[in-house]
Amino acid sequence: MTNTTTPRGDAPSAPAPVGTGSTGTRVLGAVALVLVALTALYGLVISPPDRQLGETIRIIYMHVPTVSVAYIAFIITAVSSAMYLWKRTEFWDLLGASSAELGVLFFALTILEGALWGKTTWGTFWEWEPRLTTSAVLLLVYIGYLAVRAIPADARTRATRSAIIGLVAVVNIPIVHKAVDWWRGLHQGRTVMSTIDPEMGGSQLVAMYLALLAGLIVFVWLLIHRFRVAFLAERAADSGLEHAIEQRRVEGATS
Amino acid sequence: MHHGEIVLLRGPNGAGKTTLLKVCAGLVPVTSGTVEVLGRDLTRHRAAVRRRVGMLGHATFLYEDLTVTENLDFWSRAAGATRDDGRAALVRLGVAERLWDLPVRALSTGQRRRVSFASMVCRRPELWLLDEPHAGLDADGRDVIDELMAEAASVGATVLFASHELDRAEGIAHRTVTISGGVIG
Amino acid sequence: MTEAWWYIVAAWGATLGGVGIYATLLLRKGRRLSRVVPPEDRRWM
Amino acid sequence: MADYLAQIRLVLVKDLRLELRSRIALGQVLPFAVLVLFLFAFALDPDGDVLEVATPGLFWVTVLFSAVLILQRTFALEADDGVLDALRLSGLAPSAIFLGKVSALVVQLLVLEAVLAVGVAVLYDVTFSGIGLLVLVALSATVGIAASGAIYGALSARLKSRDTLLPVLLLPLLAPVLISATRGFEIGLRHEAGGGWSWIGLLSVFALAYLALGAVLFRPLLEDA
Repeated sequence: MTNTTTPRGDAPSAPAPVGTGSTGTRVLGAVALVLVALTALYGLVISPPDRQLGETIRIIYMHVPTVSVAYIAFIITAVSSAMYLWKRTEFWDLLGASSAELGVLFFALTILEGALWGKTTWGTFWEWEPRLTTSAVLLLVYIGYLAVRAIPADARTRATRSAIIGLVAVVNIPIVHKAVDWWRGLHQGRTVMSTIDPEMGGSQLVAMYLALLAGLIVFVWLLIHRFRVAFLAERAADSGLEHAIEQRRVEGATS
Repeated sequence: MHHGEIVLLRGPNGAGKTTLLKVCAGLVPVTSGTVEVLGRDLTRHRAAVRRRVGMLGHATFLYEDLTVTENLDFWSRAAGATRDDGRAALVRLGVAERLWDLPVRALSTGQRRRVSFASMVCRRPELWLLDEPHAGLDADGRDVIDELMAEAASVGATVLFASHELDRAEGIAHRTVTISGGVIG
Repeated sequence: MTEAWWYIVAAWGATLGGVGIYATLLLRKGRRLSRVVPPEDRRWM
Repeated sequence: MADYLAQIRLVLVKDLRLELRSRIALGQVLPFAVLVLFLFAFALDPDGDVLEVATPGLFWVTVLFSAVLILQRTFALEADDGVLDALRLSGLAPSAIFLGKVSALVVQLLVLEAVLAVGVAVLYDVTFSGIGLLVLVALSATVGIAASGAIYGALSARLKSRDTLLPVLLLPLLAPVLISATRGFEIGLRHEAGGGWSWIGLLSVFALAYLALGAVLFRPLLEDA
C-alpha cells in the first residue's frame, strides 16, 4: 500500500503526460495514504483489545471497511446500469464496469479476512456464518458480471448485457441476505458483527471510523483510476478497430 | 421513396445493402445521423415503424420444429393478423396444402422461402424490405414474388429490395439505387 | 495472544497488499494504454 | 389488456408446442433428472437415512440443474435462423414475450418436479405430507427460477460460450431459491410448525422481483444484447 498508492512523484515534463493520474487523484492518493497510516496506528497500536473479541477485533477494523466498500461498489454498479439503459452513454457503462470489478476485489478480501478471523475465533477457516456465506454467494454472482464483461462484443451489446446483469445482481443482494439469515438463524453461533461490543471504547471507535473513511477514500481513488483505464482501453480498441476497417477497405479495393 | 414505388438496391458484396435494409427495419441501431422510415424518426418511433414494416432476409425467420401452419399462425397473430390471413398467404404463394402439416425442417429450401415470404405478406406491411427475394426459388416461385411485389405497390405499399439478378430485378423496379462502400450513389 | 497476532497481521497484510498490488497493476496498465492513445483523449491531464 | 394477454398466451402456446415437437425436456432432461436421483443414491448410502434427510436438498439441486438444461435448449431454439430478429419485428411486446416464455418454462418445470416427486417417493422412500405447503413452495420457487432463468437465458442465447456461461451466471443467483425451497420442503415433510410461510414469502418476493425486472429488461435484452 505504502509505496503503490503514492502519487507518481513529479509531474512529467513532457506535454502529454503518461498515465491515469491527475492533480486531483494525487491529492486524494496522499490523503488515502495518511488515513491508512492513521488507521494502522489506531487499529494496531493505540486501541486496546476488545472485552469480548480480544485482539481479534483488529481484524474487524479491516473487515468492516472492505465489506462496506464492496456493497457501495455494487450499488454504484446498479445505479450506473440503470443510467446506462436510460441514457446510453459510455460514461455510465464504464463506471458500472469499473465499480463492479472493485466490488469483486473488496468482496474477495472480505471473505479472506473473514476466514482468518474465523480461524482465530472458531478454529476453522470456514464456518457457515451468515455474513460470510452471503458474501461468498454475492461474490460468485458478480464474478458472472465480470465473465460476461470479458466476452468480446461491440460496445453497445457488451454494455447492455453488463447493465442487465448489474441490475439483476443487485436485486439479489437483499434476498440472499434474508435467506441466509433465516437459514443460519436456525443454528445461531457467534457472528462477526453481533459480537462487537456496542459500547465500544473511544479509541476503538476512532479506529473503526478511521478505517471506514480510509476504505472509502482508497475506493474513490481506485475507482477514478479504474475508470480512466477503462476509458483508455476503449480508445485503444477504437483505434485498433479503425485500423482493421481501413485494412479491409484496402484489401477490398485491390481484390 | 414514394408510396407504391418499387426500388432496387444494387451494389457489390459488402457494400451495405443488407445493413441498410436492417437499419430501415430498426434491427441495427442508428449510430449517427437520423433515419426516417414511413415518415417517422426511427430512433423515436421504432415500435410503431416496425409494426408497418415487413422484412425478408437470408434467414428464414421460421421455427424449424413447428409445422408450416403453426409458424404462420404464430407470426400472423403476433402481428395482429388472423389465422385466415396466414392461410390465404400460403395459398397465394403456392405452398401445396399437403405440406401444411409438415415441420419446416422437412421442407426444401424453395418451399421454406415461400413459407417465410407468406409469413411476411400476411402482416400486410406498408414497407417491404427484401434481401435477395429471388434467391433459392424456382422460376415459378420468382414469378409469384414479382407479382406480389407489383400487387403490393399497386395498393400503395413501398418495396425496397436488394438483388443480384439484375435483369429480372430491373424489369420490375421503378427505380434503381446503387450503393457502394457504404455510400449511396 | 501471540497466535492471534499472526492472523491479524495476515488479514491486514492481505487487505493492504491485495489493494496495493491491484493499484500497481492498474497504474501500470494506465501508463501502457496512455502510450497508444492520443493526448486529446486523455482529458483529465 | 386483452390483446396483451393474448400475446402472452401466443408465446406460451408456441413454446409448449415447440417442446412437444422437439421433445427435449421430455425426452432428455427428464431422464437426466431421474438419472441424477439414482446417482445421489449411489453416492450416498441408500440404506441409512441420509437420503431421506437430504431429500429436499437433492430434489431442488436436481431441479436447478435440469432447469439450466431446459433454458439452454429453449433459448437455443430462439436464436435459430433469424428467429430473434423476427421476434423483434413481430409486433409482440417484449414484456409479453418474456412473460409468455416464463409461463412455458413454469409449465415444463412443474411437470419435471411432479415426476421427480414421484421418483423421490419411490426411490428414497419419502412419504409426502403437508401437501399444501409443498405445492406453494414449489410454485413460488418455480416461478422465480423461470423468471430469473429467462432473463439470463435470453442474455446468453447468442453467445458462443452460452453452455458454460448460463450456469455460472444463474446458479449463484438461485442460491436463495435453493435455500428457501429446501427449507420449505423440510418443514412441509416433517410437519414442523410455523416457518414455512416466511420461506414462501421470500420465494414470492424473489419471483415477483425478477418477473418485474424481466418485463422491464426484456426490451433492451432483445434489442441490444
